[in-house]
Amino acid sequence: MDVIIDVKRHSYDDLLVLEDIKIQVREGEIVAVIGPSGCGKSTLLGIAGGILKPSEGKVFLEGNAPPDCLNPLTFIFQDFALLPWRTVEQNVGLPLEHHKLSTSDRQARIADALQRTGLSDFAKALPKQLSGGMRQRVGIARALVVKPAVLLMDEPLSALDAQTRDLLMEDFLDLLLHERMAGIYITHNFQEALRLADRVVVLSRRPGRIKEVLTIPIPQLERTNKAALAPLAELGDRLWSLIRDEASVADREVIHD
Amino acid sequence: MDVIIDVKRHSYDDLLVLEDIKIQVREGEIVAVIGPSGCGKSTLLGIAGGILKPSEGKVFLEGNAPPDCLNPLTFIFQDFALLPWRTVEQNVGLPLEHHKLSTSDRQARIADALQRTGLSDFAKALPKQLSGGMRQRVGIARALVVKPAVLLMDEPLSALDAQTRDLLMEDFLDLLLHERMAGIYITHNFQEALRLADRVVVLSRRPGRIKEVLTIPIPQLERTNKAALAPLAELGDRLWSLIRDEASVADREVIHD
Amino acid sequence: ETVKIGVAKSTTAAPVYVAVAKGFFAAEGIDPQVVFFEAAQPVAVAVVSGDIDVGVTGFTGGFYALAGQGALKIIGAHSREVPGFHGLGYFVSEKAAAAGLKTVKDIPGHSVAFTTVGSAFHYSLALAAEKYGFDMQTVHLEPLQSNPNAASAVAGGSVDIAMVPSTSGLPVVQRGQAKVLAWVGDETTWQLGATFISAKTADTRGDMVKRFMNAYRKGARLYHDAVTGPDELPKNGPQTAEMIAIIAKAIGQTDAEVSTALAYADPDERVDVKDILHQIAWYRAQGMVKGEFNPEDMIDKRYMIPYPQK
Amino acid sequence: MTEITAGGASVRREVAFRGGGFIAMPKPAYSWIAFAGIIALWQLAISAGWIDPVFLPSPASIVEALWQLTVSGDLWKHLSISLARIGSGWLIGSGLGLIVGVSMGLTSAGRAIGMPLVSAIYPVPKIALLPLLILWLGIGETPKVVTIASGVFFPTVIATLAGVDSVPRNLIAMAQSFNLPTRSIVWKVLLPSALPGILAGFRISVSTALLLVVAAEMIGAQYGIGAFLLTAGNLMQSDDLMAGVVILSILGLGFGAGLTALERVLLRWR
Amino acid sequence: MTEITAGGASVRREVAFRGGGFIAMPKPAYSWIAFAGIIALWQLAISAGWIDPVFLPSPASIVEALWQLTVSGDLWKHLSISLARIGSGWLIGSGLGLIVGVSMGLTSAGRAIGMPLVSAIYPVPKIALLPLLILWLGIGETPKVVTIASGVFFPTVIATLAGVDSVPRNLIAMAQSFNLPTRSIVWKVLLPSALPGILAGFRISVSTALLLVVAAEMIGAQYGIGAFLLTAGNLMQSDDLMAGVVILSILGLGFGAGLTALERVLLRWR
Ligand SMILES: Nc1ncnc2c1ncn2[C@@H]1O[C@H](COP(=O)(O)OP(=O)(O)OP(=O)(O)O)[C@@H](O)[C@H]1O
Ligand SMILES: Nc1ncnc2c1ncn2[C@@H]1O[C@H](COP(=O)(O)OP(=O)(O)OP(=O)(O)O)[C@@H](O)[C@H]1O
Ligand SMILES: [Mg+2]
Ligand SMILES: [Mg+2]
Repeated sequence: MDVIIDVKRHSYDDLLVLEDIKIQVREGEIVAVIGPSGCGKSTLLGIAGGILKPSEGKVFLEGNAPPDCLNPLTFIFQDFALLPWRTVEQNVGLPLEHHKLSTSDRQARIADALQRTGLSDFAKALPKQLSGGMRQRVGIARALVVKPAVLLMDEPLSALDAQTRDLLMEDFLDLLLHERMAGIYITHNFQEALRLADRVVVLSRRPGRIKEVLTIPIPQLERTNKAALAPLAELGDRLWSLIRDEASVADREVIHD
Repeated sequence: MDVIIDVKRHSYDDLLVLEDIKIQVREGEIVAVIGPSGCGKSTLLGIAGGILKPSEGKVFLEGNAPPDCLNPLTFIFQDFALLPWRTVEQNVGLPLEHHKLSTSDRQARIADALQRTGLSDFAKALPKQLSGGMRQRVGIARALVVKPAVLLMDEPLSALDAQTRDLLMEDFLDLLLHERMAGIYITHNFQEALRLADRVVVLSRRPGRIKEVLTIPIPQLERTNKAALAPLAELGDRLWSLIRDEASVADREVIHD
Repeated sequence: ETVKIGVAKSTTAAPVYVAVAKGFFAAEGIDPQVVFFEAAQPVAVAVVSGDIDVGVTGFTGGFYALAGQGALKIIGAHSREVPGFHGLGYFVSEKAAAAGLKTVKDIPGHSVAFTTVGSAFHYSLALAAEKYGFDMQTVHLEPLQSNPNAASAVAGGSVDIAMVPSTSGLPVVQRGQAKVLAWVGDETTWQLGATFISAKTADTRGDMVKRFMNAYRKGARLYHDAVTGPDELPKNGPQTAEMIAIIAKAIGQTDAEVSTALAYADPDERVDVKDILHQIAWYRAQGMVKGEFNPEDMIDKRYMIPYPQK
Repeated sequence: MTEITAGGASVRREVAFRGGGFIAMPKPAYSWIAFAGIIALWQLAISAGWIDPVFLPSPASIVEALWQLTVSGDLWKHLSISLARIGSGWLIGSGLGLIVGVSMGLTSAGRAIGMPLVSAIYPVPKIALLPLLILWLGIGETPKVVTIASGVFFPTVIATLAGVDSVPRNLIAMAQSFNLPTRSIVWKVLLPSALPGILAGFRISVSTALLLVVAAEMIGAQYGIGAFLLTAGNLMQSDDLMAGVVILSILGLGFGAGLTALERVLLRWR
Repeated sequence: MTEITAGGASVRREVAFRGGGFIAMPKPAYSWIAFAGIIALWQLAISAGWIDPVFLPSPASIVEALWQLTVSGDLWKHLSISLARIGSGWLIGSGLGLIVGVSMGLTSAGRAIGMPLVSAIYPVPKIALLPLLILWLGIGETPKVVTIASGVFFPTVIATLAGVDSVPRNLIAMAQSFNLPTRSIVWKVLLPSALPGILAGFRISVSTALLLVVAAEMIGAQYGIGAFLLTAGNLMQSDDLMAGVVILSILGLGFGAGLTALERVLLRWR
């Protein structure tokens, strides 16, 4: 299933945040969106997922969702968005509760999601007992349990420390490549973009517009090879030069109130 | 001025956190400390700075502080630790207020610190009006204003987004290399360690012990050269292999209460 | 037929207790339920709200305010302050007594504590002012909302005089913290309160009211004759002890406490219309009762017996 | 969305909006309309005879009572006296509460000793103790001010303590790492940081002070809003009674608005 | 440290400790000692004749009064009646407060209409309204329960509203992104998330209920702790009065401990 984003304009009150954003993500493709702080990346993803209404524009889904898909457009959140009073398995089960499923089907889905995120041993733990990395695994399991067609990821690794980030990124890639989902991956980090994405959309600073779209021609699984280091480093330099100035201006903006 | 850390043991109640840590940092040298979450890095730095009492062990300073040094051991904090009700310049001036200084000396110090961190235009701004990167600059300016002999940095960049981190790291390095201070730099991120440090101390998971000390033989200013890429990548692989397993075990610990 | 009778918890409603104890109400086919209140004011309110059928308490500003709106009808008397009966008293602090405050005439310039503005004490003091010709403005009134507060104030010496019932004042005197200055009944005679019903009861339950008053007057007569001599002064007769025992049981105090605080009751519960008009005039003059109404309208002549005017 | 999940031919469907809600936007017009509606209904109910004015005075008669009170000059007399009592009681209670609260927050011993006492004394109803209070303090201004101050003291202690507890530890460690003297840490870090909590406590203590003015003026007061209310109650002048209630409400709203303004100034940095 | 900053020959100096403090450790022993000390001093002051027992009854006589109350069986009678009133008043007030608070938190109109009314009515002192309350509701159990319920209602509304407001927006967006129906969002996300705030509000409302039992039992009550206190006050039996106060204090501490236990169970996840 493909997702087609066509946002002409979005503003909060008087603040214009997004302008002329057209992105189509095909089934099996991962598109990273990168841009300076406050340029409207989260806003864009919210619009894509139908939880924000764009001032002007539309989002379409095209094609067929997997047969057992319960929630085609599914989010993974930066701050995990777990319910702290529910155990891991209750959190993962939340999106199933309002669907008519047999108990065994429900349990099978939960068990499968936990197993694929390496959480099987932690089913009864509460979020507060887990490290950040494990909490985000719960967030991922909760997304997988509904068998999504499109995965919307808002800086899913940025709240984690560097080591956990490195550890989780590989697992993440593995999951993404195994499901034939469309994925939109918001990030600040061009290393993550280079590791995961098929295409990278670079946004300008606010109001966010598409500044450039970079295609990464190397398959993800080959990117750790020695041979890929040089071209990836070059792409990285190019990305960094695209965002560096925008980022440093955005960083130095004073918020008046 | 050198700092000599000699912690035999430190525990919180029954929880043993550090064991047998001996580190000497010489004037002008930057030592990075890397280790998995919860291994006791912050605890170690607190002990080094005299704001935590080790269960067993001592910290020494050796040599002479700069003549105008007001606070030899000075921290830069992960969460910036700014007073939100004070403007940038008032925050930077805080450590001077209980010292007998002439008004002009005080103002000169503040102006100098702001200028060196690129904050001169933001003297009257409140912390809430600044981005994370700018806030950490205030934290750095506040440290510089007392002309420290030893700079203790607890993951100073880890609360920032990836782009700001990249932007600030270069400025940081510039500052560190210009002052002949001793620096201890706690981090999770081996890329940061490789960029900044003369030596990298790798701690095991809790209870933290010194697992290995790596010396980086390339001068900091030459590390961005093409020629340095290969040896640095090798050091990086080595570092990652040293911490990878410890980190993933630490990540999967369930906190019981 | 159940009739709820609201009274303030004191000796002044003695005829009610006697009529209950002696079965006079039962004889009239009435099942009496006495409901005790901490103060007189809420009784009037509860009669208006219909929770209480008959109220037997002292007058208050609030009573007249409700009666003035036509909500209450007076059908009989309540206790009177008369010479010899020690209901309400003037209690003087040791300090003020030592400084020469000896009689009611000396009150001007002194502070007087009592429950509330517009209370029986307030009115009594106004009568004393009329009698002795002093100006109420020269008296420092200290409304303290409750009798124990007023008694506390005189005990601690923070006011010169407390006007409280003997039940609140005498314990302070016994502890040596105050002296009796005078009794209201000895100084100024007046009708302290009334038996009253709501306007609705007066119009719709006339038969019950008549039967109630019959029984109630029997109780009053018995009580009056037991504790009052032919000179209308207190006496200790053969039936006095029995009356004291009935009252003590009803209000949960000891016989000794009750015996010092026996109140006067008119044998026929006759209503002193002239006195009531005088009271209303005073309340009006003070601005405590507002609105236009004919005071005569608050007395239901169908049920009451007027007090002979001298 | 269901059509899509159901599968079928390759179709293009617009994504439906599923967010929004769960956030209350300020709608001041609603407030005014609601207020006006309630008052109009109330007046109507009495004018039409559905409610007996003995039971509930009409808005018109309450306004009339307020007007009388204003033109006769009594309003000002009552108000000024009560405000003086509320003001001094509140200042004393808050001042002591702040000092005690900070001391309890700073020292283990202070907290260990203070906390159980505060918990034990806080729920004691003030009106029940009035006779004793009169015995101790007489009937002058002192017991009135003490009544209000004691009501204000406890919430202030609790709010201050909570405020001090919520001071981020890292700010204190920062100050210590720069060798700030303890006194400076208290004044420059602890108190400003606890200020939002303390101001939140003031909201409670100001309401408490208003509530207690009635209890305080039970003690031998001729003038004051509380005394006025009590007298109106004693005389069953329900229009005056409601007028007094309205005055207290307005005072409460006014103090609340004042605190909001104060917060806006003092907590601009948030 | 100063020696080092002063410069001079190359010396080795130990770094001095400059952290610590500013954190209160639980010291239960101090609490007990303080309590015992205060009571001992109080008893001494009276035994030695420094304080007249009329002004302040001695701890011994208060204990004696409590004992009398217990053996005579009156304690239980008063307590059970008051607890029934507090319990039903609290349940009604909290129940309505929760419903109103959640509705106000969920809808803009609800908040716009409710908030000014709540702010206006909250600071009205209940005792001042007793005469009207009797007029409206008579003198049975109803006005007593209503007095307590109305005192409980307002803090509950405010705490619930604050709790609902503090629900993280991201949790609601998460639930919406999984198409959870609104009812589920309220029950599964909003209410559990607001629970800590609601429980904190219960602390206030329970104290309020205890305070108001005295006001409530001013309305023609023969039995109950409040009525007992009032009678003791009327008769100037200060030992009984203080015994009643002690009972209220103990009730307050007991309810507080109960809530703490409840929080420990319900908020284990924090
Ligand atoms: N609900 C809102 N109301 C008003 N302004 C908003 C709202 N949400 C976001 N904004 C503003 O819109 C702009 C874009 O916000 P958004 O969160 O989409 O940026 P972002 O690119 O995700 O930033 P970041 O990299 O910091 O996550 C910012 O300036 C933000 O302050
Ligand atoms: N004040 C304290 N009381 C009790 N335990 C503590 C305290 N501070 C830290 N700990 C525990 O000591 C261990 C080490 O903590 P520390 O903060 O030094 O680790 P760290 O290496 O800095 O971790 P991170 O990488 O997450 O910052 C952790 O398990 C932590 O839970
Ligand atoms: Mg974002
Ligand atoms: Mg740390």
